[in-house]
Amino acid sequence: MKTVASFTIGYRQVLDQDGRIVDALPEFARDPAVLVDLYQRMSFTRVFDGKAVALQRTGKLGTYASSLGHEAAHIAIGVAMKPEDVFCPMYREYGVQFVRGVKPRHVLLYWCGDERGNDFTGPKHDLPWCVPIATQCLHAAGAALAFKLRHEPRVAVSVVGDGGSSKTDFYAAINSAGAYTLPYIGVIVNNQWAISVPRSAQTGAETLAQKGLAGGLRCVQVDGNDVIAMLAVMQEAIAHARRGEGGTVVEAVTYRLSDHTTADDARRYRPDDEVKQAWDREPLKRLRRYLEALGVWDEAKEQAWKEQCGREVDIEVNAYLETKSQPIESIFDYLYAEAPHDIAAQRAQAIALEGRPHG
Amino acid sequence: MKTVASFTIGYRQVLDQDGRIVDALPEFARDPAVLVDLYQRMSFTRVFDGKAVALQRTGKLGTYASSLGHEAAHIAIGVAMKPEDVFCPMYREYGVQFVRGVKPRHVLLYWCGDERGNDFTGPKHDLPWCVPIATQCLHAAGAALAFKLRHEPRVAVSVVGDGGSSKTDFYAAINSAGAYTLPYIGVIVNNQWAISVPRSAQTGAETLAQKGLAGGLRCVQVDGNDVIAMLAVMQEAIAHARRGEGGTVVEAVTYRLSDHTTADDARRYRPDDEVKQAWDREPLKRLRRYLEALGVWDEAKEQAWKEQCGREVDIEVNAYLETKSQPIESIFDYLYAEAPHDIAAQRAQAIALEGRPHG
Amino acid sequence: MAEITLIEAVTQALAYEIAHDPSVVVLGEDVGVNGGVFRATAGLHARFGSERVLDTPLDETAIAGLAVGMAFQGMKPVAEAQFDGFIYPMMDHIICHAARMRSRTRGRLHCPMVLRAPWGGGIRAPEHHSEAPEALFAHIPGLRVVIPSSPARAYGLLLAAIRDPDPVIFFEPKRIYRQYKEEVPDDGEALPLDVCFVLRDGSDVTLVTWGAHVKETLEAADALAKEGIYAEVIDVATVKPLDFDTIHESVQKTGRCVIVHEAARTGGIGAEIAAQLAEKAMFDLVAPVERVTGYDTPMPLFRLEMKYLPSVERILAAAKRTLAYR
Amino acid sequence: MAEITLIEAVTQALAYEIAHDPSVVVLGEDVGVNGGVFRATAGLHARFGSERVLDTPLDETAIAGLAVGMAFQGMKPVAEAQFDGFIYPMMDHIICHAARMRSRTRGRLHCPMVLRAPWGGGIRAPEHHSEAPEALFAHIPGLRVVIPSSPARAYGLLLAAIRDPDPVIFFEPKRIYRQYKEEVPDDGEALPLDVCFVLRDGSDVTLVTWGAHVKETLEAADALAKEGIYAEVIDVATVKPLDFDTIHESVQKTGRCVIVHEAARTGGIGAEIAAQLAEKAMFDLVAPVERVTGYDTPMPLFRLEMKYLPSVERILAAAKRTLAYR
Ligand SMILES: Cc1ncc(C[n+]2csc(CCOP(=O)(O)OP(=O)(O)O)c2C)c(N)n1
Ligand SMILES: Cc1ncc(C[n+]2csc(CCOP(=O)(O)OP(=O)(O)O)c2C)c(N)n1
Ligand SMILES: [Mg+2]
Ligand SMILES: [Mg+2]
Repeated sequence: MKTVASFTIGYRQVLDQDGRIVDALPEFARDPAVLVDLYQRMSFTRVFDGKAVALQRTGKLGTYASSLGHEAAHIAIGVAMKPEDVFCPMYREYGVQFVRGVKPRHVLLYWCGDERGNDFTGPKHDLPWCVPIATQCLHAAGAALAFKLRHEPRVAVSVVGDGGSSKTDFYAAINSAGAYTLPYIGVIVNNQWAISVPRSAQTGAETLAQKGLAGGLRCVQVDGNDVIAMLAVMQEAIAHARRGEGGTVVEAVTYRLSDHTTADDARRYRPDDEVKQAWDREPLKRLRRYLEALGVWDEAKEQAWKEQCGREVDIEVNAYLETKSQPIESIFDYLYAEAPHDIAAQRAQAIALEGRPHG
Repeated sequence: MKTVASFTIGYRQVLDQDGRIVDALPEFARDPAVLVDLYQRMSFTRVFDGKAVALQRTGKLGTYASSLGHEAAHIAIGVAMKPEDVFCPMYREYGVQFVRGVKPRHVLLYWCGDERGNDFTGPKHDLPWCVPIATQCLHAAGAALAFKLRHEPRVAVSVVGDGGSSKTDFYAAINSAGAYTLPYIGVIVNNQWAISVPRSAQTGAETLAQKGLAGGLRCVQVDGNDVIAMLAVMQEAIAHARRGEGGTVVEAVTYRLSDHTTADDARRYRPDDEVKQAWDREPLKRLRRYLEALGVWDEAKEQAWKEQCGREVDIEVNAYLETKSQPIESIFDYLYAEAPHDIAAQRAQAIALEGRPHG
Repeated sequence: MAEITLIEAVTQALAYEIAHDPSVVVLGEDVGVNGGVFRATAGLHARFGSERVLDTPLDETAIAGLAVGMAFQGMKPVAEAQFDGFIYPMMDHIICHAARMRSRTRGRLHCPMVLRAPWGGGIRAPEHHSEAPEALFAHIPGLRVVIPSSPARAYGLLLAAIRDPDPVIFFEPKRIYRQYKEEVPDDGEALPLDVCFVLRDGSDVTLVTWGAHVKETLEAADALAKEGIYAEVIDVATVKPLDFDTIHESVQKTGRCVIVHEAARTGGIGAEIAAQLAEKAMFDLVAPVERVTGYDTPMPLFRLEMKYLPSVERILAAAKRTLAYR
Repeated sequence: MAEITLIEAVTQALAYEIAHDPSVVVLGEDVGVNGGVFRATAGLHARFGSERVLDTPLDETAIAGLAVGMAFQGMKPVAEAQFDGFIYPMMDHIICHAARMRSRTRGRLHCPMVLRAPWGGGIRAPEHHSEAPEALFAHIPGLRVVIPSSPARAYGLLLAAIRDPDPVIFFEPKRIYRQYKEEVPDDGEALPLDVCFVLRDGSDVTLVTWGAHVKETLEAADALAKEGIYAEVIDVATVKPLDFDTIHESVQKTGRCVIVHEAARTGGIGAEIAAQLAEKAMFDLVAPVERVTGYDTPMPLFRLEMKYLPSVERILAAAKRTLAYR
């Protein structure tokens, strides 16, 4: 039998779980300041995350999806992208978004059930959080198609989970990106679980990266807990896309260290041991070790930075807590550019029910 | 960068376009009687097809989708399957269906807009023709899941086109088959065109077979005009599935020698030259050459067989033409096992409008 | 016999039917070891194993298509959409195949599947977790659409849905999953899939609703009773096929009808009920029909959701408007 | 100025808008070189090239999702579903994203897309090529749903749909794609997206319809006129938002209303119109509302389709039933 096509899937790791460099350092990583910046961003995200979970536990926030353990993947995506690129998140990529200028208060507003969270600071063209799993991948591909048709040197990046990589929309995005050679990067943040369903139950594929082959895309698997490898992979994928050479599927292998959301109890389905081992591979510790070995980080800096993060997060939390609920008419006021007659009467009725004069 | 997975896609051809054996003959193909049978079935399908197109042209049939050029792929699928397996067609696999016992009259009834065409002879568990492209792939996967759960040694086979292989449902079937290790064979009959859209515009993938990699399935590309290779590939895929080892994506490379349907005019979008060249590769001629070289077929046999086919098809056409339209109440009578009260009144009204007493 | 909640009644019905009919299989995201995000399938995986209770990959298209395929081959899949808002990718398989296969093949094949989904708002859940899409399915010939409003009706109607040889969409009002308990004997007794339930007799106005809003509607009826106005309260339960006769009988008595539902007003099930009143009960009505519904906007995020959902106050106001006519 | 058919008016509107607005892009299966399976995009690819007129891979989910993505980024995609029956896989992106993006982001992003599809039965086409799913979209807040019934209205309404900054579902009645020609100046003049068109004045009964059935409805009005009965005929045209005022005004005059549509009766747009009559026009009506619709079955294969679709005879009979009331 003749062979008509052959493929390999590579795996990228630079900084191993013990903080050792195991592959060639990318250019950017030679500058310790860059690495410290990456570390600080990851750390900020984690501080924020802890605070958000605490708010939920004390009844001050609705259901919240933690990003614990995903910091390296998220920060690398954010740092690799330009402001004019478009980011299409799922629901836990706060790290990416903080890099892009989204404020924590907006994350909190969203999870307290307020649409204004989606009207966030940061690139106005970025998509808001997307609850229907993987649909954002096609929107990213559509954005990429718009860039291509308008000859703009921009790229679109979407994130899905291991679970989301099973969804038809993700495949459709891959198919579209391949068919039109789009500047689209489909990142799979494989944290091993989709709520209670393990990675092994999602697919028979050896890697999730290889799904890109179905559309003729570049495919890379990367240690998603290694911010250096992750950033290198993202930079290469984005450069490739920006040159007009097409899309990439990136599988970032990581682990969800938290429950799925604050409404979930992972102990029902997930072995404690697995979680314990995953903590050995988590992204911050290894980078901190490496930075300490380089002599650019230490316990004092760590403490100072964490305190600074805490203060910044507190400011955001306060801004969030002070944000009053929207008036009921807001549900009508942004539905269409111009409200059709049929909702005008309903709007008036809704206001009247509050005993307020309507206008 | 470490390699974590590697794949090759093989291409299978045994009988080349000039009727030469270019690879090891599979066991079954050593018996000329088997090959003559395959040839005769292909030939019958073609005779039927010509007749159906003629019926449409003379106003005796609705829009019809020709199977011209697909005979090898179709007959091989039909012959490889057992009656208890489930076949999930798109809309032009008459060859498969004739092998399985579907009568031409039912094909004609369907294309003249009569649901009774779907209540065909042949395996009662086979699916009817499926117009919403690729949805049948998931039904096949669902059937395969039923077989697996019931521990039945049966397989489910679906067919999609090159166009259909872009559709999310096809990817979903691959994903499901891989995740559950299902006895599912997803055949892509790649005839190079999806109405006016060429294969090259559907995807950036080098082969359509490799789409199976997205779900961890076996993948094979085969000369779909070579009934010997095609049957070998189908037999292997089915045996693999029946052993409980999982599914296969088969890409059968062939060519649509006709318009898309009788409602289409391919001259608007397809170069004449391409079609001319495709005729050199069509499936019957090469097998006839080989059979003639073996001394088991000749012009006299050809004539006799064609006449026999013509007579058989005429009987079917007559049976079809004599089938009167269904009464209007048939649209109500098979909607539910037991008609709910809300449609009973409508049924009576519909009958009354015809001036018939209703019952 | 223990008292159980609505969601426990769902679990009880599923367990009963899995135990009694070998062709019943439950499938969906997280329905296995995890027992469902609401615990609707709690314990089923442990009791019946992974050949009867299947976690699926995360793809609603696949869940629907696989269920259809299994159903054609003689199984009775009970598929779950994890939330109402994730049911839309399933519509193609439901509309084009589940609903039509019997008719398309003149009875050769049929599709005995159930599609379950938690339904409706009011639990402070994230976006897309609080929708009421029943009207989209009720428009589709070949389907049945059921929304129970009590533990006993959840049990009896779900049994009926699974046993029905045709596809049934089964929406579970999640706001009242755990609202109260009642005794629900695990006797395998199904309820009919084509009748409305009259929950309260009355002579002055007919209040028609289904799902979680049965609660607010009964409360409105209580409040009216205090004023000496007697409302008849009807739980539609099976929104397709619609048992209009029961509604009609009531309106013949009361001359007034208020329809209450969570979904957006335009094109909701309330429209169909009001339309049938306009066709068949014009001369029975003394007052215009009233609809108290969700607004014609998407369900807002949860800070505003209770202002979106019909309140007792809105139901009362509508009832009183009808009572202004004599 | 040449006279053109409805489908030529569609092409003319597309060409006008592609030429005048650089953000307009047409995409769909076979819309490019082939010019569409009905020729709606004939000549556009040759004239505007493959950056304005894009063939897509064969996947409706992708077409919808790509269009949504393009629209968020400031383009105006005009996507095509090749037939009405293939629109269901698009619903998820339309419902969950296109219809909500403006509201979800409090105006930060919006979705100026059009989804076109040939619509309705009566052309002896294969299965799934003859459906009328407008009610499924009309129930969705945030959408507009338009169905023109003449060349001039097709041109003006399609221009309006493309220019509208929000998502519009644009159904083209394929049965009358080439029914007749009329002069349609290519002047770029759009029609309003929120009004019904009164096609014929009358005082005795109001006939309300849209799409291809405007023909049968006008014929019924002709037949009635021969008997001295004057029917007012209203083409709803934009089924969402529904211009109920125009219908109401007419019913205030005639006291009778017959609604005609192809789609299955239960939960069709006819239900919403009848419901609003029951709410707002109870005391204007002298006769019960009548709906003349497709039956509550799937559209049958084409041998029976003309018996499924409302006929002049059925419309007449319904009108006469209303006239029996004084
Ligand atoms: C279409 C759809 N189906 C189901 C859900 C419910 N749901 C929310 S998150 C989730 C699991 C997602 O897992 P994965 O994609 O791996 O992402 P992770 O949460 O692990 O980051 C599910 C099933 C949803 N949001 N959307
Ligand atoms: C979901 C869906 N979209 C569109 C169509 C219209 N359509 C019918 S056949 C066809 C092309 C199919 O091409 P391919 O899959 O290559 O199969 P072929 O006809 O070439 O055998 C299209 C677009 C359809 N039937 N279903
Ligand atoms: Mg995950
Ligand atoms: Mg093809």
